[in-house]
Parts: sequence; structure tokens; C-alpha cells
Amino acid sequence: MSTLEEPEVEPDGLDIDAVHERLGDRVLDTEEHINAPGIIIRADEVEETLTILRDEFDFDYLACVSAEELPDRYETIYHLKQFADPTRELSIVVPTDRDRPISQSAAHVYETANWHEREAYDLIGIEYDGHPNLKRILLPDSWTGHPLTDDYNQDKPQVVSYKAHENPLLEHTKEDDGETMLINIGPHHPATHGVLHLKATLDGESVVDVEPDIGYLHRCEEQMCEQGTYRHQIMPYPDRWDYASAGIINEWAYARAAEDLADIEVPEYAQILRTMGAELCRMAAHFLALGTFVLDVYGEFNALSMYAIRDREKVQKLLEDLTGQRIMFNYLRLGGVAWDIPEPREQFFDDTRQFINEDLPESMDEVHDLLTDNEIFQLRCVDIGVLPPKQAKQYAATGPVARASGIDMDLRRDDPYGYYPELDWEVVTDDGCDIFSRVMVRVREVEESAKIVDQCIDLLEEWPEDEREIQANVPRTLKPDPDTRVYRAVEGAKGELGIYIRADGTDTPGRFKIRSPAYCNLSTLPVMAEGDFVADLIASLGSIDIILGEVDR
Amino acid sequence: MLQAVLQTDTVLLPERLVDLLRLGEFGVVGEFIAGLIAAFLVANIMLIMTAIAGPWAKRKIRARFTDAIAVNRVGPAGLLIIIADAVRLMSKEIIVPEGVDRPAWELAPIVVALSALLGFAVIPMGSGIHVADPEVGVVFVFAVASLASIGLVMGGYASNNKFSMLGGLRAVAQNIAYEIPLVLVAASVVIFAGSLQMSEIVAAQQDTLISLGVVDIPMWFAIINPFAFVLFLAANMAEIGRNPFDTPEAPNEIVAGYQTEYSGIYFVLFYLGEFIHIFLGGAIIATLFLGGPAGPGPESLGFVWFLVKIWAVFLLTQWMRSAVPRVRIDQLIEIGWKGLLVLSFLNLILTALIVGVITV
Amino acid sequence: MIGVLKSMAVTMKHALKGETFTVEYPDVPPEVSPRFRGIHKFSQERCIWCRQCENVCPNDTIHIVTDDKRQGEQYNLHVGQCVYCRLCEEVCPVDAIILTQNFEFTGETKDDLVYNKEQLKSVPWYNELDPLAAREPDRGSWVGEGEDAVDYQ
Amino acid sequence: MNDWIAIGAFATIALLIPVGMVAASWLLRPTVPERHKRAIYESGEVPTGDTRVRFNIQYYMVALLFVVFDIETVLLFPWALVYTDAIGEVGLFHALAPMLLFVFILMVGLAWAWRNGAVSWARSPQADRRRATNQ
Repeated sequence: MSTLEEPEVEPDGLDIDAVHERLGDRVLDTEEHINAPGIIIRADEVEETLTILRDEFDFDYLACVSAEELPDRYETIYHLKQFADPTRELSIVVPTDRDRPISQSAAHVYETANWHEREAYDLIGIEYDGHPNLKRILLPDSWTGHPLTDDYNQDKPQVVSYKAHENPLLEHTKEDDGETMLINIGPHHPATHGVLHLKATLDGESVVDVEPDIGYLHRCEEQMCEQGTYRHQIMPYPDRWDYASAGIINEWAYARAAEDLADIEVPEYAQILRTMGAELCRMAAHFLALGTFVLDVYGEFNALSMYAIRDREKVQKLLEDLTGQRIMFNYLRLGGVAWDIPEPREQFFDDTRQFINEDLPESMDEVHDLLTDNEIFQLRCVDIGVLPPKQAKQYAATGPVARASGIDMDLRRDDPYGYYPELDWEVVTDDGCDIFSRVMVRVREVEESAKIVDQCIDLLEEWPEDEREIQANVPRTLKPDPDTRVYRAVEGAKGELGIYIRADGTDTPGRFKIRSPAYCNLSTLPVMAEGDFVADLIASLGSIDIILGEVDR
Repeated sequence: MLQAVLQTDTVLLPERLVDLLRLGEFGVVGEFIAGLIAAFLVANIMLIMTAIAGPWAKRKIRARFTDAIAVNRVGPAGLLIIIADAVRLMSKEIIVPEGVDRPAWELAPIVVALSALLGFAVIPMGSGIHVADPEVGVVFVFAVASLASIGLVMGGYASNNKFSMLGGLRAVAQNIAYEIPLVLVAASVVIFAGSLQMSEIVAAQQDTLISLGVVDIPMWFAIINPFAFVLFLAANMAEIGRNPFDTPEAPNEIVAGYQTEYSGIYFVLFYLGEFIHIFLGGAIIATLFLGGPAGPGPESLGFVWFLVKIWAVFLLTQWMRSAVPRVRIDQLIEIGWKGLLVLSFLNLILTALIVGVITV
Repeated sequence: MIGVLKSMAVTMKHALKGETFTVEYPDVPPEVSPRFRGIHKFSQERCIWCRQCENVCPNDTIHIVTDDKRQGEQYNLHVGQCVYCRLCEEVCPVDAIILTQNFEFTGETKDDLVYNKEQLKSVPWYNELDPLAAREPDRGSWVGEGEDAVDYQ
Repeated sequence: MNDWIAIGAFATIALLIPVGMVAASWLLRPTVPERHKRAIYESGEVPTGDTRVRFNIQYYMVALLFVVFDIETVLLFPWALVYTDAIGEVGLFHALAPMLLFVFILMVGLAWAWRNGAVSWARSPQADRRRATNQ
């Protein structure tokens, strides 16, 4: 059974010795992270080292940047992966001095490091030398102190001022063709899918510059997880990151990281339950994504958004039967799941089959009639909001956004977990790179998820009654060894949802960092929207499918 | 007496009122008073229709298309919501934002409502309800209807709000792009009817085209020239700003366009203006293409048929709304100038040729 | 154009069919699953004041006051900040706290949503559903063996 | 009876109705002015810069073009009105040809405007440059 949880994927081809040889003296030391070898480098050699790794060793994917404060130093960890094979991982650890936490920026090597380093600066206080735009990202500019440091005074009140934003192009457009106008789209705007603020600079109707401003929904999720115990208290929180029904997938991200950390094996039966639950969640999340996206393109009275909500409702009903809750499931536990299929089991299987085999194909036909074949929809979406694959990789876009740009990566297949390797399904990709492809990838992923759920149902139904083990034997208090580090990810509804945990020997994590897919995907918005019209900006934003709870955490 | 009012439709409503109320002896003043009464009657019919459409019918229709339940709590079938909404909207505070261009800002909603209402002055509604029948009826109705875009740009520009500004500009660009195709298609109708007078255009459609057993196919222009009808429907959708051409107020892009900063009764007037505009569009379509108040049954039923046609157009706007995406503003302009304009020129030439061949 | 007409045909089909999927909530009570988790119910008779629920709660929703002999005095639950994770029910060794399916509770202020043990005791069941029946199968792994039939009242 | 008297009366009513509604609402509505309430709406942020900025000249090109076409279109109406009668008097060719010529000139004008991009919506050169650097 252990082969299922960790199919011992040796980093084939990743020759760590060659990396050491090439980097030479730059390697100060090494350390072992679970899943990934760690290399410690100097704070002023970051750009050079990462360029070598990117160009010569094909580490084109900077999955996450996690920064943390340790008693004697600050540390930035760059979690490198490869889009071609995400199991080849490498952690670049950059320690900096406690007194002068200045580290070289990686933003010129990987675009995605831009936002990640801003976040690290914001929350931890490490300064990145050479960063193009090192200012706060989650907290307001006027914030004082860095909240994830030990000496930060949590009780001190902060004054947040209310002031106008600058037009970034005001100066050099005066003599140019037309005057630009800075328009704030959001936070209170019908199309920002939550409290997102876009600082859009328009020339007429064209978007010349757009900068997403996030943090309005920052709820200190990382800090809350750092205060919860591994065994019980963290699990309710992941439901609240991507709160658009993707709860079980989020829980799985934490469960996967923590199970690696504490070396817990999950029974096969529970794996199937997890797989089924996660795919139901993915369907619900994609339905909601579709429903809200068409609102942006059709206007508020369209029927499809309601039909999508109706279908999501059916999935939610199944999830409610299974987990007892409609959105905030709290269904997974470390080492398994909270409970088995509800009694009577037949009823649940019948309901699910009814949905998968009868309701879903019918509503998918309707979706295709309403979307795919609709000429005006094509007019609005084809070749609009283009995200070229190269840029998608630079910005570490994942999930449907990356797959619609032709990047064939899906952690369910490439970094297998759960019961996925045993099932028959396909990774959906599309090389249109535009809004239309992103929507279509989601629609087709729903169909693939339905295939997975169908197979899970068959397996669950035939599973022998005395082997229905839903939970492994896990001690009530988990205390992983101090200084164990793990970065683990699952394929969330929006993309790679990764968790980095550093254990500090207690029953709560020393550092808990969430790599949110929507956060990285949102950073691609300027590439998609600049040069297009305002309406395209809104459609592009809708096609990224962000959930602000996950972006801001 | 009522029977006398609802007789033939050759006599206009104010004239009949002059006779009925013996206003003849007051000369022009009497005629004017009769006109006022007739206008009041017609305008109130439109207001009542808007009141039904806005708070009630629109929601009901939308709910029907989206498999949902809507307005059913207040009164039978939720109909009393109309009164509740009217009172609520009338008693809302008007918030005047900082920096608005005061007289223009306040005039804009009145201009919008006025332009939409005034168009009905020349529409023959059947059952003798027809206020005025000038010889330039068709031109008048288009001229008045496009006054609304002045109101929209006034509101958009005066609001001192960027969304309003964009919405106002979009409204103007859209209106001017679709005005010409609309008028050109109307010109093709004029070729058929040989008159600009509304009553003449309606009269020209009274004859029977073909008799198919028991069913008589009337000589409506929509049947004679469906191409022109479709063109006109499309251009009209853009003119009244409905899906797929509802860019001026596209809430997902520019919040509410020109009406973003309006509240209270001013907002109601904009809303009202929009709905009356839809009905006016429907009335123009009915008059030019669907034989006006023509329909089976006695002639006194004309008004009912007229309302049915208007509501059919209203239903069409809501139907489109449920299924058709919004066209982007640049695409909309290009469809207008490069598509509809060329097609409407073609339609004009085609109609001239057909009419010419038939007449010769 | 054909695609547009096809789209319009789809919505018209729905309109003519006239099915609805929304519910008129207060008039028609929604169905909830047997496992649905709503507001808590607490039984002082069963409680042994072991404070496990208070400890496991992720966000300090449960607040217990005991006297110096570890006898319970107060059991307060701030429903307004509860996340309905059901961990308290899972850890309770004597089934003294249980999440009913009742989700219908309101308060005008935050303080109205702080329930003491008397209020928690009088929380009504939702539609006379006993949630325990649905939750029974898995309770063994938490509660252990040998529990008799449970009376919550 | 003169139609324009009735239309004048209708215009009076069409003006009186909105004004009357405003007046009625004036009697009913509260007025509680407050500074923050009066702030310009820009999605909850403080507006930057002036609203009435200089817009790209292309916006006005479309408007100019409209004026041209609208006047020409109005000139078509008298012709449309007499067309059927004219066929009887001067024959089909003589009735139709002037209009065809007129429309042809208009179409040439449209083609010219089309080619010059005057009937397209304004694209911003700045935005295009931005796009090129992005991708």
C-alpha cells in the first residue's frame, strides 16, 4: 500500500553530483529536505546560481519561494522544479544575516519571484537586492514591522491611510499620443471576483498598464496554521483558502505535506475516497469558475451562469452527503478520511452515477451549445488574453491556465499521489493560449473528473467489506523531528497548491508556507491584458479563475 | 360614447377628444388641451407598461430562462411588488456626488425619459389611439429617439466619474454607428409605402399577400422583406442598448456606465427611459414591419395586437440577454460600420430594384 | 449565427420546460444530509469536564470554566466564530457534545451568539433528525468500544 | 387639426411627467448629505487625476464620419418618397440611377474611411507597444 502513497519516483536523470560540480564553490553546504536535495548558497550569488540551474539544468519552474526567520538567521528557500518532470526538485537555501537581511533578488531569472519576494519582504522583512519593485504586497504600504518575525508586536495598532494611487504612466505619456487615465477596478467592482484591486491605466478603452493589488482578504492563514496542531487543528483551515468548493483538494495538499513529514501511510481505501472527493470538488470548482466567467462575458442576466450553479449544486449535494458540509468539508484527516461512504451506500452510489452518467452529459451538451459553438462568444474569447507558454513558465502559471497555454503538466499524473495512477483518465491540454482555451480546458477537465469519479465509485462498491479501512493508526500528538523540511504539492482546482512546512520539534509547525496557484496565475494578468481593451481585461481576469481567499490567504 | 372613441383609426385621438369634450370653440387652445389629455393617456399607458416590465416582468422572464423562482411573495404572483418598488424608488435619497456638473447632471435623466416618451406621439396604436400623424412621422420618431444619446453623454460627462465617462462615450459611439443602418433600413420601408406618414405605412401593410386556405398572410414588410426586418432588429438592439449590444452599461466592465453616479428618482428616470426606449423600439418595429395594430379579430382589438407586438420585442431582448454574450465595444463599432451599414445599403438597392420591377 | 441561434434555443427550451431548481427557503425548509453539521447541542449530564473539546478547537470557540475541584461551572460556546469542523464532537469521549443539523440561528449582536450551557442544551433538532444515526459507523475509532445507547436529552 | 399642436402637447406631457416624478420624490425623499457619501465612486478607492482627460482623437473621427453619413442619408428620404411615383413618370432607369450613383459615392467614401481605419475603434499605440514588449 505504501507504493501507492509514495511511488518511489527516484529523481531519474537529475544528477545532483553534476549540479554540485557545475556550481562548484557556490555550494556552501547541503542539507536534505524531504523530496528535494537542498543546496545552500551565498546571498549575493542567487541570480547567477539560479540562471545556471534554469539554463543548464532545465529548472524552468520556480514553484515557490518561502522565507522564514530562524533564531540565528533569515532564510529564503527557492523551490525549483521542472515543468517537464515536476518530481525533479531542488531547494536552494539562501541564508542571510539576522542584522542585515539582504539577499539578491531572483526576479530577473524567474518573473514569479517578483511577487514571492515581495511577499517575503512584506511578512518576514528580508530585503531583495536588485528587485524591480520591492514594496509590500499583502499588507498596506503604511504598515510598520514584519508580522511573521518573532519581535513583531501583534498588539500595536496600525494606521492605514486612505489615499489616491499614482498613475504610473502620467509622466511619459504627456507628450505621447493621448492622455492616460488611471482607473481603479476593484475592490468594490462587479467583476473582480472578490476584493481584488486592479490599478488599470487606460488610453481610451485600451489597457496600457495593469497592476493587480492584492491583500484585501489577507487573513494570516499561514500564521493561523503555525499555531494549530498538526493532528487536528490545521485541517479545517485549508477549506478556507480556495473556498469555491475545492476544499478537499486543499485539505489534501496539507495532508500530503504533513503525511510526508510525519511518515504516515494512508490506507488504499481511504486513498480512493480522497480521490473521489477531490475530483468532485474539482468539478464543483470548475462549474463555479465557468459560471462566474460567463457573467463577465455575457452580462448578469445570462442563463448559463445559473445552469452552472445548478450543476455545482448537484455536486455539492453529493459532497454534503459524503462529508456533512457543503463547502467547508473538513473531511480529510492525517492518515485517512473522517468517514466512509454514508449509509445506505447504494443510495450514494446511485446518486453519484445518476449525476455522472445522466445529468452531466446533458448539461455538458448545453454548455457546448451555449459556449463553444456560439460565434459571439468565440469573437470575444479566441486570440484574446494570450499567455504564451514561455511567459506562463516564467510566471509559474499552473493548472488550467498553464495547460491552456500548451504546458503539459498535471501533478496528478506527473507527481502521482492518491489513487490517480491506477485510474484511466487524461490530462487536458490546449495550445490556444487564449481565453477560449482556458475555458475549454476547464470544461473538458470536468469530463475527465467525471471519468475518475465513475471509476472510484466502481472500486468503492466492490471493495471487500472487512478491508474498508478509512484511517491509519496515527498518534494523537504528532511531533516531527526538529528541522525537517518538506515542500509538497497537489494539483488544485486552480493549479499547483503546495505546502512548505518546517518542523521545529513541537506539535505545531515552525513555518507553514502556502504556495497558492491563484496567486501565481494572477501575476500573469498584465501579460494577458496589456494591449487589449477593458472588456478583455475583465474576460482575462475571469478566465484565470482566481479565488481571492487563496491569493491573499 | 366609448364605442365612439374606439371606432376607426383614421381620426386622431385629440380630434375625437375635441368633439367629445366640445373643445372646438376654444380654437387652438382647445386643440392643445385635447392634445394634452391624449398625450397624458398614451404616456401613462407607457409608464404602466414600464412599471410592469421593470420590477416584475423582467425578473419573471429572467427566472423562467434560468430555471429559478422570482418575485412571488408580494401579492398574487408577486404583482404588488410593482407598487412596493414604485414607492421605494420614489422615496430614495438623491446623492449628489462631488464635482458633478450640476445642471447637465440633473437634466440628463429628464432628457432620456422625455426622448423615449415623445416618440410615441406619432405611433398609431390601433383602436383609435394615435396622438399625431405628421407627414414626416418616420423621420420624427428616429430624430426623437436618438435624442436619448444626448442625455446619455450628458449624464456620463457630467458625473465626474471615469466609469460614467467611458459609458457615455460608448453610448454615443454605439448610437451613431447604428443610427445610419437603422434609418437606411427605414428608408427601404418608405420606398415600399411611398410615404413617411405612419398611418400610411400601416395602411400599406393591410392588404393580404397570399391566402393559404383559411390563413391569410398579410402584406407586412417583415414578410415581404425578411432581410430588412432582421437588419432592423439587429440595429434596433444596438440602438436601445440590449444584448448583445449592451456595452454602454456593461456592469462587469464599467459598473453601470453613464448611470453609475445616479441615485434616487434620477436613476429611476434613466431606468424608465431605457425601458420606454425598448418599447419605443418595439413600437417602431411593429409599425414599420408588423403592420402596426393589425391582427385578426375586430378592429377595436388593434391596441391589444399592438401591445402583443411590443411585448414580443421586449421578450426578444430578454431572450437574447439570457443566451448571447456581450459584444466588445470595438467589435460592435466595426459590426455597425463595416457590416450593418454595407448590408443596409445593399438592402436599400435591393428593395428599390424589387419595387421598381413590381411597379413596372 | 447558427451557434447564436443554438444558444437561444437552449435557453428557450429551459423556459418552456419551466423547471426550477431554486428553493423558497423560509417557506420550504431545505433538505440537509444526515451528516450535515450545524449548531451544537450540549449535555451537561454526560459531560465529564475533560476539556478535550476546548483543547482541540482550532479557534477557541469553546470556553470552559471549572472550579478548583475540576467540576464544571460554565460551558460557553461562541457560535459566531465556530467553523463547524466537528473536531469537538470527534474527540468527546462521552458524546456530551454533538453538532445538530440545525443551522437556523441568528443574533443581532456578536454577543447574542455566545451560548452558555443552558442555551446549548435547549438547541432544537432540525426537522427531528437525529444526526447520530448517520454518524454512528465511524465513531468507534474515536470513542472506543463499549458505549451503550446514547440519550442526549 | 394641426399635428404639431398635438406633438407639442405630447412634448409638454413628456416633460411634465419626469419633472413631476422628480417633484413627487422631492416630497418623499430624505436628504442627509454627508461628505463620504458624496465621494465619487471608483470601486472604493480614491480617484486619481482628472476624469475629463484628453481622449484619443480617433473617438472624434467616428463622430465626424457620422455627421457626414447622416446628412447624406437624410437626403435619401425625399428620393425614397417619390420613387414609386417617379417610376411611372420617368421610367425605372431614370428613377433608380441617381440613387445608385449617390449610394455608390457614399460607398466609396465608406471604403476610403474603412481603409484609413476611421471606422475602427481607437487602438492605443501605447498599449500596442506594451503588448509587444510583454510577449
